Amino acid sequence: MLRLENASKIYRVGTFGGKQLRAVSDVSFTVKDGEVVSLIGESGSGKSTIGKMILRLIGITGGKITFDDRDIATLRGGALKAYYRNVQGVFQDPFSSYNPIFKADRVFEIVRDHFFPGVEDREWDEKVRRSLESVGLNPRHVLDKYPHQLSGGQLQRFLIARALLLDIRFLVADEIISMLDASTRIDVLNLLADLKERGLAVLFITHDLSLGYYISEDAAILYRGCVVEFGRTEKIYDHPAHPYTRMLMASVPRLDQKWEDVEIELRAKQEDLSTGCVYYERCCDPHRSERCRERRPRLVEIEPGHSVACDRYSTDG
Amino acid sequence: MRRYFGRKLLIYLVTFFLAVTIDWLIPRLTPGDPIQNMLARAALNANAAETMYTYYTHAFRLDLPIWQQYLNFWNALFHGDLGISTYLFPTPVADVIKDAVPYDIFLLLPAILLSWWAGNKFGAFAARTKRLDNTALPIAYLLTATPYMWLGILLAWLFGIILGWFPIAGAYSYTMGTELSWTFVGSVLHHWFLPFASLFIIFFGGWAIGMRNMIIYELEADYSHYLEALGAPRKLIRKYAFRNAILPQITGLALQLGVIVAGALVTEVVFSYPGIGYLILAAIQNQDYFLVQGCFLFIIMGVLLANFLIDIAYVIVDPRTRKGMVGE
Amino acid sequence: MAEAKDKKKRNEFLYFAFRNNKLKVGISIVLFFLVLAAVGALFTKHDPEAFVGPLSDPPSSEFWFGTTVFGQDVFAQFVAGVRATFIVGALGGGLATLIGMLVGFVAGYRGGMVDESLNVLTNIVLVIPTFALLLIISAYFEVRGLILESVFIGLTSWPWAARAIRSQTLSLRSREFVDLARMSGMKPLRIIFTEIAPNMMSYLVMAFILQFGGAILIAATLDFIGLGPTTGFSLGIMMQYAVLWGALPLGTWWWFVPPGAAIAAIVGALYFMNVGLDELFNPKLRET
Amino acid sequence: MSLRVEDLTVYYQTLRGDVRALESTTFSIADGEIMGLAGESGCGKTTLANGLILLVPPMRHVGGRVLLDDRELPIADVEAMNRFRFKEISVIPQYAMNAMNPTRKVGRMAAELLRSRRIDPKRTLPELEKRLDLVELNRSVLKMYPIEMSGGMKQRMVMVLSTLMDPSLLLADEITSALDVSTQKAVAKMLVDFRDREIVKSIIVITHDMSILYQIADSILIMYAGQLAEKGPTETIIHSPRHPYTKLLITSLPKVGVKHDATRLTGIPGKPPLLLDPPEGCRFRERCPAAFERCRDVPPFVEIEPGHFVACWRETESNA
Repeated sequence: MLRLENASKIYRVGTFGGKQLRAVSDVSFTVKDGEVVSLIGESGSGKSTIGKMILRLIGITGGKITFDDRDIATLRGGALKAYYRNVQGVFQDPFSSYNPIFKADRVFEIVRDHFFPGVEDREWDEKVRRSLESVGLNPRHVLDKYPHQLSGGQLQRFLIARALLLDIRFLVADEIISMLDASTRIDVLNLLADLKERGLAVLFITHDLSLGYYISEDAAILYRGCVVEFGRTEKIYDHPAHPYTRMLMASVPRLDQKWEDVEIELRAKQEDLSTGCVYYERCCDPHRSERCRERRPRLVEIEPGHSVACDRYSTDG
Repeated sequence: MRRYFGRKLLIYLVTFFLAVTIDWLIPRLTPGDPIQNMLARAALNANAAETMYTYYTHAFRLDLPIWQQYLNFWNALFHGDLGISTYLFPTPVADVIKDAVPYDIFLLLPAILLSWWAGNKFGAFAARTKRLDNTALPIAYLLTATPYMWLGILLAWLFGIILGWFPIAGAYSYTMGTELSWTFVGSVLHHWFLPFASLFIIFFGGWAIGMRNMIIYELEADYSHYLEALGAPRKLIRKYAFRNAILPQITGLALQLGVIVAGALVTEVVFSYPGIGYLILAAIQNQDYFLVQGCFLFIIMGVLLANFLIDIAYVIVDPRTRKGMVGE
Repeated sequence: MAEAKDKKKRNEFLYFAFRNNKLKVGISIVLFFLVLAAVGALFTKHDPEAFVGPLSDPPSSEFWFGTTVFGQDVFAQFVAGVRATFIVGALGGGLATLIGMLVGFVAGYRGGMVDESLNVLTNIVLVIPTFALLLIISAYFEVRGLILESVFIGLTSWPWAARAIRSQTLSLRSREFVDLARMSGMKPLRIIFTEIAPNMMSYLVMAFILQFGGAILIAATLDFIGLGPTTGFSLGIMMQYAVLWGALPLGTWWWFVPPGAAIAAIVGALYFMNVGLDELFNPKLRET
Repeated sequence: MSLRVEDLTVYYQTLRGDVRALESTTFSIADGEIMGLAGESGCGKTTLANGLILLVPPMRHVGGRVLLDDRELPIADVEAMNRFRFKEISVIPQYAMNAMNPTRKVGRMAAELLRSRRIDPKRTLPELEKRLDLVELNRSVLKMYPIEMSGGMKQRMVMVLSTLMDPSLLLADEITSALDVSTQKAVAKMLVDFRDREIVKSIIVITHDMSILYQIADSILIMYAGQLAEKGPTETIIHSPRHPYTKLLITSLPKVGVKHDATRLTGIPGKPPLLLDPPEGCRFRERCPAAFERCRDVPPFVEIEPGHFVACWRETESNA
């Protein structure tokens, strides 16, 4: 359904675009129908940039993103609108996703004006009511309210209901629960899982490993714009291959076991590595060699459904 | 860092180029023909006017094609030749301006710098307590709202006419020539005070308001709360807040230059103080376009130069811009 | 219950508005002069130009503001002057704010090269001492009306508004609800005017108030040095005549004090309103 | 006994009346104890922290006392508290990333701060440099401006600054939330190291992230809507909590290894009450599955086992 082929994004930084910042470099992965893929990376890893590129909110500098084998960069006008009938996004800050001076359900009216001009009121209200209930919200409690009168969890589910109005096939969820309280987080996560049952594909972008594990079949670990590991979630969590993923697993605080004493290299600001492996500087793996500095390893499948980009496993080594 | 200044310099050069072009363009756009106006004033009989017209057109080289005139204008500019003033006939425009500029600098520099210093100190002081904020601040707002010339007139009337402490016209008393003696300097200062005071008071209000808003913003900043949490005395917190609040006031100084020029022009007219303002008005009243162009150019160069100096000062004083550019 | 909640938000705004005395003082002064400008003509007994009274007569019951050195009724001139001031303020300030909005919205929303070039333009007009420019332009125009003066002022004083609006648009553009609107297939222009602009009402009002006050000051200064409208009266022209015809040595203060005081009061009140609105819209400066 | 808080009550003054952010809280911390202070956003944990060190308007001290090493802290008197701030009680603020003056070199700011507290910076320089080594910060950092430092470096610098005077109690407010995972672990371990080296006697770690507390906290205090719900040793709170809210909170946290289709976790229905006019008695009443009419009165914060306190009628009744 959705495929990224060596997608890259380079930002012009500094006055008159002097320096270049490589936010995303040569990212490739696919999301099949009804599948949840989690994109896990720390702040600054470029995960939100990938989300925005898929949603056509920002341009793409290199590579291609295709939806049903059509390059989304070429979509204009009507074709772009049709694309948005199939692909929608929900963002991190629920309170910033609503225009504060209008009521919350204005987001439905905008969808109606642009996608369902012909529908009469009665049929539309019924459609809205059904999609609200499908996200576990009681229409009477949430309609005709200002955004500040609803909780974060309600607002996020409100946006998912908006996406469902368009019967979308693919949802980009960019850190949608990181600003919610622990108790309401789970409802939104369960909702995403239920929608997956009903055939909705989701790209779940997060920095929290445990959330990724909870709902996604496949996971992509992102570090400074590159996918360092990709594959079935259980496989990656049970035996992480890439040194960065291993360090993540060891460092993330868990509720069931104490931290192992894995040594961590605390680096000052790293400069931009355009060639070679991005994790070279912080890599404590004994296998690290000069070759890691020159050549950027490609994703290699080390076992069915589990591939990693590290020189240790590269076949032509 | 180099790129930052390069970009700034580029903007100033483009601005200068545009301003000069506008300055050259305006007389040509206006209805009527400058030579015609000039001759009409001279009230000559018909044929004398005819010959004079061809002579002057040729003298001012207005018979050449437009772009030719434009190029001549530029290379004349580079030779410092701003043409001849018709109002003060044979003296070239450049010399006329050269006489007026010292008075301008003597009036403006102290007025701006002193008011900037005093206004910022007062603004910081006013932000200290609610009571002060509600009494001192309205006064500052009223000051900035006061038209320059009105304050000038009031001061002239109060101190000049009623109390008679200060003269209200000219830069020094007519009885003496311009030689370097104590009495002359005394007289200059005596004449200088009222125009200086009226400019100082109004600028002062502007800086005070700017500082009050900025310092409240800095006192609310995270680093102020952190110092409070570590028990630092109010004095240190206020010192840091003032130091950070004064930085935007530096760029504020640059942005206000345009307005400051306006104030100076008018105040000079009220006190007939022989600076560029008084000169440009006289030139306009006598339709001496070359002098007007000369004055305008001079004002532009002054403002651009000041802006550039202030930009340099800002980068030196504020580490964030310096480090910011190098760091990321 | 929902309806009550919604009304509560709106009158909460009014509730604070009326407690903010800076705003109350500002509005009342401006209204006073506005009424004077609109209705004042009924109270004036004489035509501002006519020579009706004794020369340089101090204020009396007959001539509330006394007479000029030619025997004209100062109060009649004053009323005409205040009206001219409001016209220049509204037109000049309005035009400047409109251009500022246009430049600010386009630069803020489009970004990239468009933003860069508009920014350079704004900086240029900001750096050029526009007052000197106005001097020259008005000098070359023989016949000058109030409208022409307002247009000139509007054309040269828009950068302040443009800068404020651009920075506000930039911050609003990165908000997620704009992305959401884009994903609903909304056209950029419609996004600016239905999503971004309504959020900036407070900014637009404040920008207009500052431009209004600025236009009045510039106009009065221009009029004072004789480059204002060649027909009709304005407070600046009154002061020019007063100084020109020796009001100072003659001591006829009533000829030059009221016009200047009116300008200071109106512009001061406008700035006051602006501070009040600023406190209303961003609680950090709130008085409590 | 390092810290003793008795019936502390702090409200926020707003234009619409008082927000009752902290309601009569009583607890104590022993020397050398790292207590985690956890709860959802708006539960009052930051109000409690600020109440101890910087109780300034719009916060208002309504009642209760605070004793540090058996001396009462004048928390309501902003001036008198200065004597204790930085020397006896200190804080690593939530906004540590921009807590340092942007236009001052870090070393110079530290010197001016010390001098303003009548401490000779030269005498403390060797100790300061020793502490920089502890947090793996190069000494050249003192000549840097904050803008030149990464997030992790700034966090560790503020940590060193705040603990320079070996305060008895350190409040660490959300020190890990803005960091990425690896720096987070390093900073958390350094905090424990500071306690082990007796640089600080006891620490309150304020966070919403329970898994961090499981790693470094000796005990955890759970708060809900301005009231204390439960306090106890970390193992008990995480694995055998007694208060209904703590139970639901712990079970709603996804752990690595828990898959959706295997075990479906449940959230807590409803949302926390507005504290402008909070419900009577136990404020979790409306969302609590075990609520009954006794919950209308405020449940006392009772020690049901040594070191394990709970504020819930169900637990104290069955236990009595």
